[in-house]
Amino acid sequence: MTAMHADSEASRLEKAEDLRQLRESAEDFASRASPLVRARGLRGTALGYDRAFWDALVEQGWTGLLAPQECGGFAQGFAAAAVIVDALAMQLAPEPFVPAVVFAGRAIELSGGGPVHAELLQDLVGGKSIPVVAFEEQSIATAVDLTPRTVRAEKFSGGWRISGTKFNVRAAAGADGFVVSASLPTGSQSLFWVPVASAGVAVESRQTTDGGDSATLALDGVVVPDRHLLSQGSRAEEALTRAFDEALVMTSVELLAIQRAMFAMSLDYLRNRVQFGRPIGSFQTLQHRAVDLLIQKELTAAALGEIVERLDHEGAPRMRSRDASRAKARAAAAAVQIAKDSVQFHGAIGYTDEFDLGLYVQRTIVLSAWLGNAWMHRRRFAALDNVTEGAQA
Amino acid sequence: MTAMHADSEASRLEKAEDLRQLRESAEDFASRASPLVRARGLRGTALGYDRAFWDALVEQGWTGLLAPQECGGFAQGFAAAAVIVDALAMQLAPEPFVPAVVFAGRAIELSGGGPVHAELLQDLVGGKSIPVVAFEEQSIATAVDLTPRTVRAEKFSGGWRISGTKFNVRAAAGADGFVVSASLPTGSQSLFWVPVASAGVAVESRQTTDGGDSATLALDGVVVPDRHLLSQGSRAEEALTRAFDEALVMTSVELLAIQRAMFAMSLDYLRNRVQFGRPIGSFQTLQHRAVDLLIQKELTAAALGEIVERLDHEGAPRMRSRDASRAKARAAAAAVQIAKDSVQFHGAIGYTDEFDLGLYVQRTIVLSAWLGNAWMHRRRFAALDNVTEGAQA
Amino acid sequence: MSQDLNSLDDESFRRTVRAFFAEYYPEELRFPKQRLRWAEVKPWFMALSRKGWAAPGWPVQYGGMGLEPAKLIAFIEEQEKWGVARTPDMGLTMVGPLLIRHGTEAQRSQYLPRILAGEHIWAQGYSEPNAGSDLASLRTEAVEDGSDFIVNGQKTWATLAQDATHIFLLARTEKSAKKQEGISFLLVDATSPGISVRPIRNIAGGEDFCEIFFENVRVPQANLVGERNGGWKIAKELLTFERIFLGSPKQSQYALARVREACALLGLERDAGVQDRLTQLELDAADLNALYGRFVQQVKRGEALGPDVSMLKLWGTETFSRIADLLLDITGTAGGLPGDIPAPAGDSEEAINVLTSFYNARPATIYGGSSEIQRNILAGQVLSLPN
Amino acid sequence: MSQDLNSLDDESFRRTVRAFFAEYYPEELRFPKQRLRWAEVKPWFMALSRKGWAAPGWPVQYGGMGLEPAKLIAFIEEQEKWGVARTPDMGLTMVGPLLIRHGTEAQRSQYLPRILAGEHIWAQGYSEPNAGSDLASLRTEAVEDGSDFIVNGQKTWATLAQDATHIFLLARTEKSAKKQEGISFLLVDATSPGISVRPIRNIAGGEDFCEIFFENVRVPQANLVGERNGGWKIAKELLTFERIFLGSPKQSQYALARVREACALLGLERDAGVQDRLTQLELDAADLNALYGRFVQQVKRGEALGPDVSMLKLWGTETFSRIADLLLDITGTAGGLPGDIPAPAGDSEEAINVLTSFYNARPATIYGGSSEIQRNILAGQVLSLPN
Repeated sequence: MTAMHADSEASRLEKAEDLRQLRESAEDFASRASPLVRARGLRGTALGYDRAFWDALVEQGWTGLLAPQECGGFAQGFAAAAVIVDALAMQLAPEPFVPAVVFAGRAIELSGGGPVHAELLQDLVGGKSIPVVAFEEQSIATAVDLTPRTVRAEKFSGGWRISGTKFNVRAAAGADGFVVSASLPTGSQSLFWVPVASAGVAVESRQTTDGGDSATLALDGVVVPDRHLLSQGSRAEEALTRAFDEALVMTSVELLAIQRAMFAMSLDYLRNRVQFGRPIGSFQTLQHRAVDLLIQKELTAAALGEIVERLDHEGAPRMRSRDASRAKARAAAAAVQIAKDSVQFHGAIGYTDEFDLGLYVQRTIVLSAWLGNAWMHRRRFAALDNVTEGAQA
Repeated sequence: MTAMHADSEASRLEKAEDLRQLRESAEDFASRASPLVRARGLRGTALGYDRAFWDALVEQGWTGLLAPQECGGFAQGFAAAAVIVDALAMQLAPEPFVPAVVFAGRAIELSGGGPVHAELLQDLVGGKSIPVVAFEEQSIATAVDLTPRTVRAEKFSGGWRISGTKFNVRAAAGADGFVVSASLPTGSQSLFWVPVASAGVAVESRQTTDGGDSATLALDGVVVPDRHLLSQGSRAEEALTRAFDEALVMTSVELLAIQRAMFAMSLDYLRNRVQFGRPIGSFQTLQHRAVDLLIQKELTAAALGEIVERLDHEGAPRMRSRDASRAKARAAAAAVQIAKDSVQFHGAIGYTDEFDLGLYVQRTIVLSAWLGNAWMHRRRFAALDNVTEGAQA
Repeated sequence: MSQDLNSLDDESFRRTVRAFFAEYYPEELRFPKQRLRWAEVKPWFMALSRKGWAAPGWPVQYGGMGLEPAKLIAFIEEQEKWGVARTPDMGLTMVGPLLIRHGTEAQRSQYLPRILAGEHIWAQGYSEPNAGSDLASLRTEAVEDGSDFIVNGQKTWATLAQDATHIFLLARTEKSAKKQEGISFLLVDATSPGISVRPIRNIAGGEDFCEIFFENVRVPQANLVGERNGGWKIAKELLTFERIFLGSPKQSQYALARVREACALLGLERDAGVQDRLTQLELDAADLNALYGRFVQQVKRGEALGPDVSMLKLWGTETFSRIADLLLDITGTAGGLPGDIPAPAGDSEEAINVLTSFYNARPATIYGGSSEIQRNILAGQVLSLPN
Repeated sequence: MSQDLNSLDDESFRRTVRAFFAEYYPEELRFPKQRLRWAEVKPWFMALSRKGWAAPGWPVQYGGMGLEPAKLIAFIEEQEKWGVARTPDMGLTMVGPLLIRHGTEAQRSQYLPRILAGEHIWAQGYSEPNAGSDLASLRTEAVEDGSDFIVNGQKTWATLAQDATHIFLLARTEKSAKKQEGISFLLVDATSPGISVRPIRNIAGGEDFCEIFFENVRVPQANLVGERNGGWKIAKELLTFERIFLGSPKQSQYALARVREACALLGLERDAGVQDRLTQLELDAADLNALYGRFVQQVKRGEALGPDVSMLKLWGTETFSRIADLLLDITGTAGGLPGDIPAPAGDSEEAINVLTSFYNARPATIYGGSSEIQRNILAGQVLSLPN
């Protein structure tokens, strides 16, 4: 027992050292390769991001961070993924790391170990394909709901025929295909792989407030071969839910990085901006407001500290979902609060587009709403608490 | 038209001058006859107040301020009543002016003009009797509900027999009788006069946090004569609702007076208490907090300004109820906020019983809960808003 | 004709006003979601101008409608009910009343008719990059040169200055004086050589505010309003007046209507969690309206507004901000999308706009004196708390 | 025996502890609604003492259980689950660790065993009527007289000092020095002539705090802890340590449990308005717990706590205060009644206590450094914002 304890302590220290090195190289890469001016310039472009930069991420091996080794990945887990997500978010890199590598990649991986899954993961790891998940069925959802209802798939001799509309598909404009949740005639649910080039697929993009892309995906009798059925029944449900929860936690990590960036800019401004002959950071009300933001940021960090760690361990799905909703609830609300107060601290200049704070504010707005906002996730957290038996939503 | 306008302007000015004089004499009387030490001394006594002081109010004519002239009253309306309520509240006079003169008195008056009503009002005006209303049927009510259900009255040859339990009857210990709401076998509702000395009446008092009295009133087959049926059906419902709403507004006036007193004490302390070599009121966070309290107080005053004025005019009952709930919602929430922050401003001493601030805090707690707290009245306000037709709750 | 309007009873007056709106106000501009530019709203302003209704609050002798206070309020209320857009109104609400009070006869006859005719559009030149909350530390200077001033400096945060023909500004005319004491109030033709206006793109993607650069701009000394070096007093008077304007419950009431619409479209009308918050905000706006009414009465009685009017601006803008927060919450997954978002599950054409309110709430608590400045004013000048 | 406990696996350890509670802890004292007095809780303390479990965190060499951190936390958790009351613990949590770190060998052997035996009950003498937030401005003075100090002054805000046999206090031993530099830390026998203790009735009707008057009280110089005039450093160390204690999520978790019970009794379990607020508070407490865990880890690793621990006290007490507000709201018309209120419509014996939490929340944000002081500390010492 004591020996084991020492061993696990040693391996823990080793792991921590690995993560420290990864963090160092990730931050170095991100700040060098992705200065804020890059993020600024990509706003409102066709994809909203840069495929060449994605290739550089592939080069770094980061697209394979989560995928299993047999698919060319490194299976490093979420503690490592969080390091990359954090470094990229700090620089506002707009590439869809969480939508593709975490959400779509994990949905595929958790769906099964067949040849098509392996192929899709290899393509993701190798940069040949960027997949995203299409699961929302309301233009505006006010409650978290992962169950497909209006998008339906039907079996026919040539494979499956899928029809219906998905909403709020982030980073759809540059996606090579979609992991689509659909209901089956049996009433159970399923996940399909739908290449963007399939006949009947229409992607109607619109710009998000951070200059990124969010699309409505119309599927009009889209035909896919049998092997594109990635999973069905409880396996599909579990894969989607788990990948969703993992994406929630990683999005929360992004939001924490953005909180840090905005808070650091604010502290800097408070220390240096002079009004009435004094730095404005010497005014007690601004000091105390900054303290309240500090606490929100540290609560986010503390919560994510335990939640990211638990993500790498098998646990009860309900607890994982609770953890994930708790993470998003705090990270999103704290980020919005920090965004608003940072603009207030800065005054007029904080509201101008040319000042970089706005880039973080815009990303905050997008990420806090994506996959459900703080209000929705507080309710999901509470609903999961109240489920004592039976199926969960 | 122009002449009329000038006339009504003149009468308005005259009325304002009358009110000014009333205010002056009321404040003079209250501060002389009811110093805070009196309120302090009466806490936890059997009645929670002083019947001799009540007689002094009778002497002043204030118990007759609302009652019609044929009952010995002066029918001065609520603008005048508010002046008295305000002056007494400022000194924390614990006598049940609002429970008896406003709530019970108006419930009786609005119930009808029969001989028993006149007699009861004469007794109230003349100080012979202090009536209070017993209408709540839950030990803890979380929604405003004026409909009697569990207290029932049945007709028999000797009159009416009433059974059931009423809760949270404020100032019951010193009351000479109760205006009791009861449901009739027909399903409609009624108001009865139940003298405290009636057989089967049991008053179980407990002390409120301000040292006053709140009782559970158990009615065990209490027999009253026919003439004690003050009203029934829609008249009873309307009388209770209107008197309740008027009591709500007058309680809000009390809460505003208490807000003013606590705020004045706090400003005084902020200006004079020295810590770190400066008056604590020079610290910007305390200044800004004081400003936020100022705004709450002024919102209460502005809202009451228009609501008290409307109370003296006939209007749609639903609008009056909305007004009343709006008044209580603001007045109670603002008072609780001012109470809490005043204690915080004062630090340790603000939490001690020997410092007078606590007396105001305790009264705040009692009045903010009486007849329903801010949360309940926000909901009542919203519910009344949503009723577009049909009966109201 | 304005005399006639004042003699109408309330309902007839409102009917008259509504009839005019119905005839002349462009249907497609009703209830606009964003502030309109001059080009969009000019035809409507010209209709008002031709009717003699451009300046409802100005005295008749200066070409206004001379409406008595109750009528003026009814006029404004009817505008709001009809969803009439705000026109560029700095000339009407600020410069006009200012010149009527402090201007010379020559200034009045030069400027007032042209404001009414829609020829002059005014912008405000107060804030500077280094003089935001600490406005009196401004550095734009006006140096005497013969019968002119030569103005150099930079203004910012000037609402819709890209549409302006004229600018009223604060400039330093005496460098050695205490900072509030060396400031003068000037009227400047925006087409003067040396002026350049640059719209500032904001984080919502709009361009409501501008920077204005002054490089050796000649301004006749005749364009000085009030005393030389006496501009701070005039500016403060305008700012106080602006605060009742910025503290109007209108913005909150409008945003509450948007929340109620969203609740209906999203099936949240019976959601107690949402409704509890909404009701709280409705009461916040209702009580703001009552407080606003007290200050309006004060103006009606001809009393000067005191520093306590800052309460209005504070509570008004912070209430608006909380409403915007609620709207952002209840529109859930659509929160990242600017513009109109189609309502869910709908054959309906209904749409919800989420972010306009959220973004508008940001400058609301900054300009016209930030919330912090308002609280300082109230703490010092109203509560007399020590320094 | 403590060694044995440390070697148990977690579940066996917890079972052992629970068994002891079940046997010795008085049933009627489980989950007390108010802080208990010494007389009420003494029998239980003596049972702990006899078992050798009085001081779970102290090293074995001083009579403690010497529990390793994980076990110590399990011990505390089991106490909380069982509803074990807090004993007067200033001696155990403050004086003991202080003497182990800064005391002389003589002080340790004189005081530590008696704390463990329940003979000495300690009270804190820090605050004074004119030295609240500005603690260092304290005036109680200790003047040298032979081998004694003569102490004169007044302390206030001393928790349950009416039960104390001893007082640790801060007194000024050097008047001419800068205010923080002339303060010493003294141990005082509460039965010394010249000491009088007066309980202060509070607005909740309780008497949890006392004033202590010192009139020419003789205190041996041997009772000085640490350096003469070096008391401020020791006090600050204790205050920092106290903040992790005062920032424990326990108080909030306990209050949340009361809210949940009230919701069940009042039929509010499906009321979205109430549940939205409750969930927010539950998450506030959950994330507080995570933050608390980080500081506990720091203590476990033997690292000194920095000023950032003030975050815990701030967030903990303010979260508790918001929970108390919610409880006051949802208990509606019963809000004015102290003590237990029978649940409505009940044959059940269930009751709801509303006001205890509300009143307890008041001093929580005042003592141990008010919320304002904590924010000042964080702004200055953690964020390095300018003065």
